[in-house]
Amino acid sequence: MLQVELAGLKLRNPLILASGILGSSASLALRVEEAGAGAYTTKTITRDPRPGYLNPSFIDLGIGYLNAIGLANPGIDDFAEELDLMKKAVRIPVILSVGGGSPEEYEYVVKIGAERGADAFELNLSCPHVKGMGAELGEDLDVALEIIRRARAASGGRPIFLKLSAHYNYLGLAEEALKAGISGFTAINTLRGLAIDVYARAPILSNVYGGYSGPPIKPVALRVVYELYENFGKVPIIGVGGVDSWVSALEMVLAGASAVGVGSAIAANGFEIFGEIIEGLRKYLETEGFRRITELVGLAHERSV
Amino acid sequence: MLQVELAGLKLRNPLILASGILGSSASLALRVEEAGAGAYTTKTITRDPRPGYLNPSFIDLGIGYLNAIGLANPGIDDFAEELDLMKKAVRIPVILSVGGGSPEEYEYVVKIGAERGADAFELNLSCPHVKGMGAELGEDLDVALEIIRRARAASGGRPIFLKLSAHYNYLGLAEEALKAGISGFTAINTLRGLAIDVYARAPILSNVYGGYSGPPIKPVALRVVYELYENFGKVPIIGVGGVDSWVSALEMVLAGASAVGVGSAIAANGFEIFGEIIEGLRKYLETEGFRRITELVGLAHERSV
Amino acid sequence: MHLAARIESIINVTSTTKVYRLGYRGPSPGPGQFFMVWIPRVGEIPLSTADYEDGELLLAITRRGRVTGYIHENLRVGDRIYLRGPYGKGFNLPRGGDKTLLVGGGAGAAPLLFLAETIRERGGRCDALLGFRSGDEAFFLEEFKRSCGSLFLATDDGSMGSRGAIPDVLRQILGERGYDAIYLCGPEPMMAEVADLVRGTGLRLEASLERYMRCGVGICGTCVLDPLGLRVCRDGPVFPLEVIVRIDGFGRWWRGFDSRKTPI
Amino acid sequence: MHLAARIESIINVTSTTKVYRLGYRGPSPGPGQFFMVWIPRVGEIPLSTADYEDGELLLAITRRGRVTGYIHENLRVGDRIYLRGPYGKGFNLPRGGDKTLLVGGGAGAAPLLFLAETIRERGGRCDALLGFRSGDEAFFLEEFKRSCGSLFLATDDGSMGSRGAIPDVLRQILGERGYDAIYLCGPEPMMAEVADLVRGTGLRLEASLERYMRCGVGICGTCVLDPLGLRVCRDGPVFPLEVIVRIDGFGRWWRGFDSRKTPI
Ligand SMILES: Cc1cc2nc3c(=O)[nH]c(=O)nc-3n(C[C@H](O)[C@H](O)[C@H](O)COP(=O)(O)OP(=O)(O)OC[C@H]3O[C@@H](n4cnc5c(N)ncnc54)[C@H](O)[C@@H]3O)c2cc1C
Ligand SMILES: Cc1cc2nc3c(=O)[nH]c(=O)nc-3n(C[C@H](O)[C@H](O)[C@H](O)COP(=O)(O)OP(=O)(O)OC[C@H]3O[C@@H](n4cnc5c(N)ncnc54)[C@H](O)[C@@H]3O)c2cc1C
Ligand SMILES: Cc1cc2nc3c(=O)[nH]c(=O)nc-3n(C[C@H](O)[C@H](O)[C@H](O)COP(=O)(O)O)c2cc1C
Ligand SMILES: Cc1cc2nc3c(=O)[nH]c(=O)nc-3n(C[C@H](O)[C@H](O)[C@H](O)COP(=O)(O)O)c2cc1C
Ligand code: FES
Ligand code: FES
Repeated sequence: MLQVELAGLKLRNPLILASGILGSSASLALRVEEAGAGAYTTKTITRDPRPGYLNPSFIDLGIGYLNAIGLANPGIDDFAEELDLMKKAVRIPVILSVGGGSPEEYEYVVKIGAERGADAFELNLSCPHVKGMGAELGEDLDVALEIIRRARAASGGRPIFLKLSAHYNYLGLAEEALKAGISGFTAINTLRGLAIDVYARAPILSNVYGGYSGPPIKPVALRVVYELYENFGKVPIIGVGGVDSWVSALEMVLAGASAVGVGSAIAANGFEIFGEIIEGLRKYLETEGFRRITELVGLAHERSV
Repeated sequence: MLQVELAGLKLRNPLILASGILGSSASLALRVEEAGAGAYTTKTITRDPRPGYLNPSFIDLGIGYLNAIGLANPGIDDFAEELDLMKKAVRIPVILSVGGGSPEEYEYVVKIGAERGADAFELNLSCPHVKGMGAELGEDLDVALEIIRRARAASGGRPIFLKLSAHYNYLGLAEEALKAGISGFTAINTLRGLAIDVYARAPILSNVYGGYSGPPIKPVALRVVYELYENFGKVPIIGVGGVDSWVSALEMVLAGASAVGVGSAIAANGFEIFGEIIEGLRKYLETEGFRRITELVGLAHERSV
Repeated sequence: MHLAARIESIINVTSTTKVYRLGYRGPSPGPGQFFMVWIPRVGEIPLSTADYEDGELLLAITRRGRVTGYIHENLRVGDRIYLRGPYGKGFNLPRGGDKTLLVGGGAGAAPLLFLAETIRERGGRCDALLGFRSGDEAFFLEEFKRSCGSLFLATDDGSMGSRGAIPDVLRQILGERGYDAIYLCGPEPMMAEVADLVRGTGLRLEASLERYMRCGVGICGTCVLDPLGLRVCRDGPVFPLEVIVRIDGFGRWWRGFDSRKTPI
Repeated sequence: MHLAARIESIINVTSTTKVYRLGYRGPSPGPGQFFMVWIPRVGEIPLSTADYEDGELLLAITRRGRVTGYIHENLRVGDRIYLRGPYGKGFNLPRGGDKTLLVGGGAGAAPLLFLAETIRERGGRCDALLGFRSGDEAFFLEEFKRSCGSLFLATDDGSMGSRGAIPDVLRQILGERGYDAIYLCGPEPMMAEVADLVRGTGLRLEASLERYMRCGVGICGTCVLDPLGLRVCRDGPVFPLEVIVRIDGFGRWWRGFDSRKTPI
């Protein structure tokens, strides 16, 4: 009923743990699998270790969250071992999120990831708060395409998703990326945001700017997913951004997402969120008379009355 | 204590009614003045009348709002009379928001507006949901600059604010716009968003896409205001987006806004929002030991401990 | 967001009006409040609450154009209608002891029915005067009879009740019976006449107005009443006599969707 | 967002630890819960609730490095400290009748004081064993004396109480007194030794752990305990013996801010 196929990956259900959320260790991967997720994305891994930014690197805004973790990660050489453990620990697909400052770095991480059995890759060209990485690379079409080409060559034929930002010309990038052989899109990463404390009279994050996530970014995420589907039809999309219930997961699917990322909702709802969404989707399919979730993908695009 | 000067405009306090909110008639202008606002922005007026989009053109999302009013307005020739009435009805500055599909249209509206005594102009180069208008023009630097030049020539020397979108390269546009003689910036317009109903399995707005407003867009608005201030220092900024309390108004000021736009908050808080913010700002200034609100503009940029 | 409400029954009360009973689980409306009613891929229009009790919402929909036409022709029992609301400031209930008359013209009967039911439930009493073009356009007569003391009826062609327009009949009734309060809803020219009639008599009057609406929550300005700066969607749709008589062009013109003045 | 809390008093309890009393108006913490404490333009660190009552929050801050050093040197009475929280799962209070011992090493005394106060307020009783490097690093002794039955003291150099490390003294006490429950907080190698000691005795033990933290709400993964997938910030910081003994590298290494294993 809820199974989906995503560029060749078989998922027991469309829910994918979003990158950067509990994506650092095999023990967490197992817990996420047990909670019901259909796939697991690692935090974004770069070639070299990164300590990330100083605290405060995370804010609960009341509505939504702002983070500037700064792509903290142990580097792929160290993480390779964790990847081994992850592959041993869980049966759901493990998607390696890949970051870096140059095409060579992306290539290196994908290569090691492929050797260690990552089931798919997600190229993070969309982190909004790290200079010289993420969204800045996505803005430079030539660099972005070079990253995709090199990643493809190093991927051992496994699917590669391009994680897009709502900030740049994502439709232009998406079109070229498809020609360069990308398997699908993940949309969206966090929005670039800022928070100030009126008594401290200062920005809160040590990095000043951070990535905005949670329910408030959902209308923007839905817009991007809808546009991608409108433009590229059957290319698989992982819809991410503010999903915190079966209703919002379904909105993503109706907008055109074949799978749905769950991220910050875990802060408010705990691991239970996976089970709740699955349960809700099941009930909806039954009462509304659908047999498979796949029947709903992109259904909101039908215009006739 | 709360007086501000904004590119020559004298405001009794920094609160400005945002464009498109109750901006259609002199009777509303009066009510907004009575509620306490420091200035009034009209809805965006184009050369020709526009009926706007069909309903649904507005959604209350629970957190924030989505609208696709579609720049509905009577056209400047008809509106000129209303502008006369507005100028007679209120003593606070009336800012004419100007839209259009070409530099000529902008020029025409500004010209008539200047004749009818508009105190300032706001060029809407940022509406996210009207094809061939708004944000689309802001993306084309040549067109945008042509609009600014023509508007300046037609403005009778009155201040002109450029209303920016968070969607395109606003820093690049801002820099060129300053060279072209713009007096200040208004940031931000709504974010492009989408909402879907899971039972209707359809987008809700008749126009599919709409502009996202209200508290959820505040972190993005603060970011843009902060960046503008960081880059252009003392150029006046009207900070708009999600202001719904004295705290959020103050966040805008600390980020660099000399004045603060209030829009959708009126839906949840009523006209009382102006008085509440003013009262809150006053108390804050007193208890924190400031004499003037202007001392706080951009204060969050100071980095030393 | 909208709330999906199932149509539980549809009654063709006249050739132009149908009454829809919906299963509705949102916040309870009061008499005079309205909903923005969305038909996916068709449109959204304001409709008054014709009655409400325990999750059952009644809408009386008169065919006027695109959306109402679509509803009449295509929606069936079991289909969903999408609502946001209830919005606006409704009727102030009559004070205890007030002699009360409800005056409704055509589709204007709808919000008054809910008012009549509410008055009766609170142990009050009211009479009603309803006007229609002709007898076969009349509806809700049984319902009003159940809730009201006397029911007066007027039709333009005299095919039912008295022949004549509402103001004619009203002039007569007002003379005979000493009312304290009048509640009014219907075509605006009729309401303007009634307001004129009542003005200066000391009678309390509240009327429910109609305007083009978009947001429904008081921020777009579409529904503004000049020169008062009042918004029909939020400050109304129900306003007292003192307000109504000060509205520019009352009974003659509205602002259209582009804010230009258009004759009613 | 953070809540601004004013410093009402500062007491230098030892050369390395100061106790800050704050006026705090957020949600009440329970014993064992912690706050993320932000010093604008400096940094943010996790700190335990050393005590709480009626809007008065106590923090005991031991100087370790950049942020704690800044706090010690620059913050004065009247300054603001910014808090988010309380976060985490704190101590389960002892069951009525339990003979209870609190075991704290160094800065680990802080969360146990709040626990001791809470136990007393609920009409319970507990003893405490505190260990410090030397007598002049000891703090909260009076407070513990007030809240506890017996207070045992151990210093590495014997300058106050018994000479020796906590586990040595504990071994002795456990033999003499029949405790049912132990609450533990302090340097992790010490806690590892105590856990070893208690293992298999049937005693209930809960310990409060420390890890690098970023989000504090359980989504970034920084504070994970392998191989259990437990997050110190959300599933802890207090965990029972059964969990502690299964933690990889307990008392030996943590994950650093880049998730790599670093020796404690
Ligand atoms: C507060 C209020 C309560 C109402 N209650 C009722 C009721 O209980 N029963 C009833 O039958 N009618 C009621 N009406 C009138 C009803 O809203 C219109 O008859 C209906 O909108 C006409 O839509 P249409 O598409 O059928 O007509 P058309 O003439 O084809 O209208 C074209 C479009 O204009 C818009 N439109 C037309 N009139 C209005 C309006 N007043 N406000 C907003 N949009 C409009 C719609 O988007 C519509 O699709 C009420 C109106 C208001 C303002
Ligand atoms: C749940 C919990 C409760 C604690 N309670 C107390 C208490 O009550 N009293 C007390 O004195 N200490 C307590 N600590 C330890 C305290 O957080 C550290 O001593 C402090 O973070 C050191 O910061 P620093 O900048 O002074 O040290 P440095 O060694 O200079 O640290 C450098 C940076 O690393 C970070 N950092 C260091 N340790 C940690 C950490 N554990 N978590 C997150 N970031 C860290 C900070 O961003 C810091 O600025 C507690 C720790 C945890 C996890
Ligand atoms: C704490 C945190 C860390 C994140 N780290 C990453 C990351 O390393 N790589 C990445 O591609 N996205 C990262 N993201 C973005 C999420 O994957 C996701 O795109 C975004 O949060 C929107 O989804 P949500 O609203 O469900 O959280 C992070 C988000 C959060 C909240
Ligand atoms: C119903 C509605 C209509 C709007 N119309 C306009 C408009 O005509 N011109 C314009 O520049 N901005 C328009 N805006 C954008 C607002 O001026 C403002 O930039 C935006 O709503 C963010 O502020 P807020 O969060 O305070 O509403 C409109 C916003 C809303 C909600
Ligand atoms: S409909 Fe928008 S203000 Fe009334
Ligand atoms: S600090 Fe982020 S999960 Fe614990």
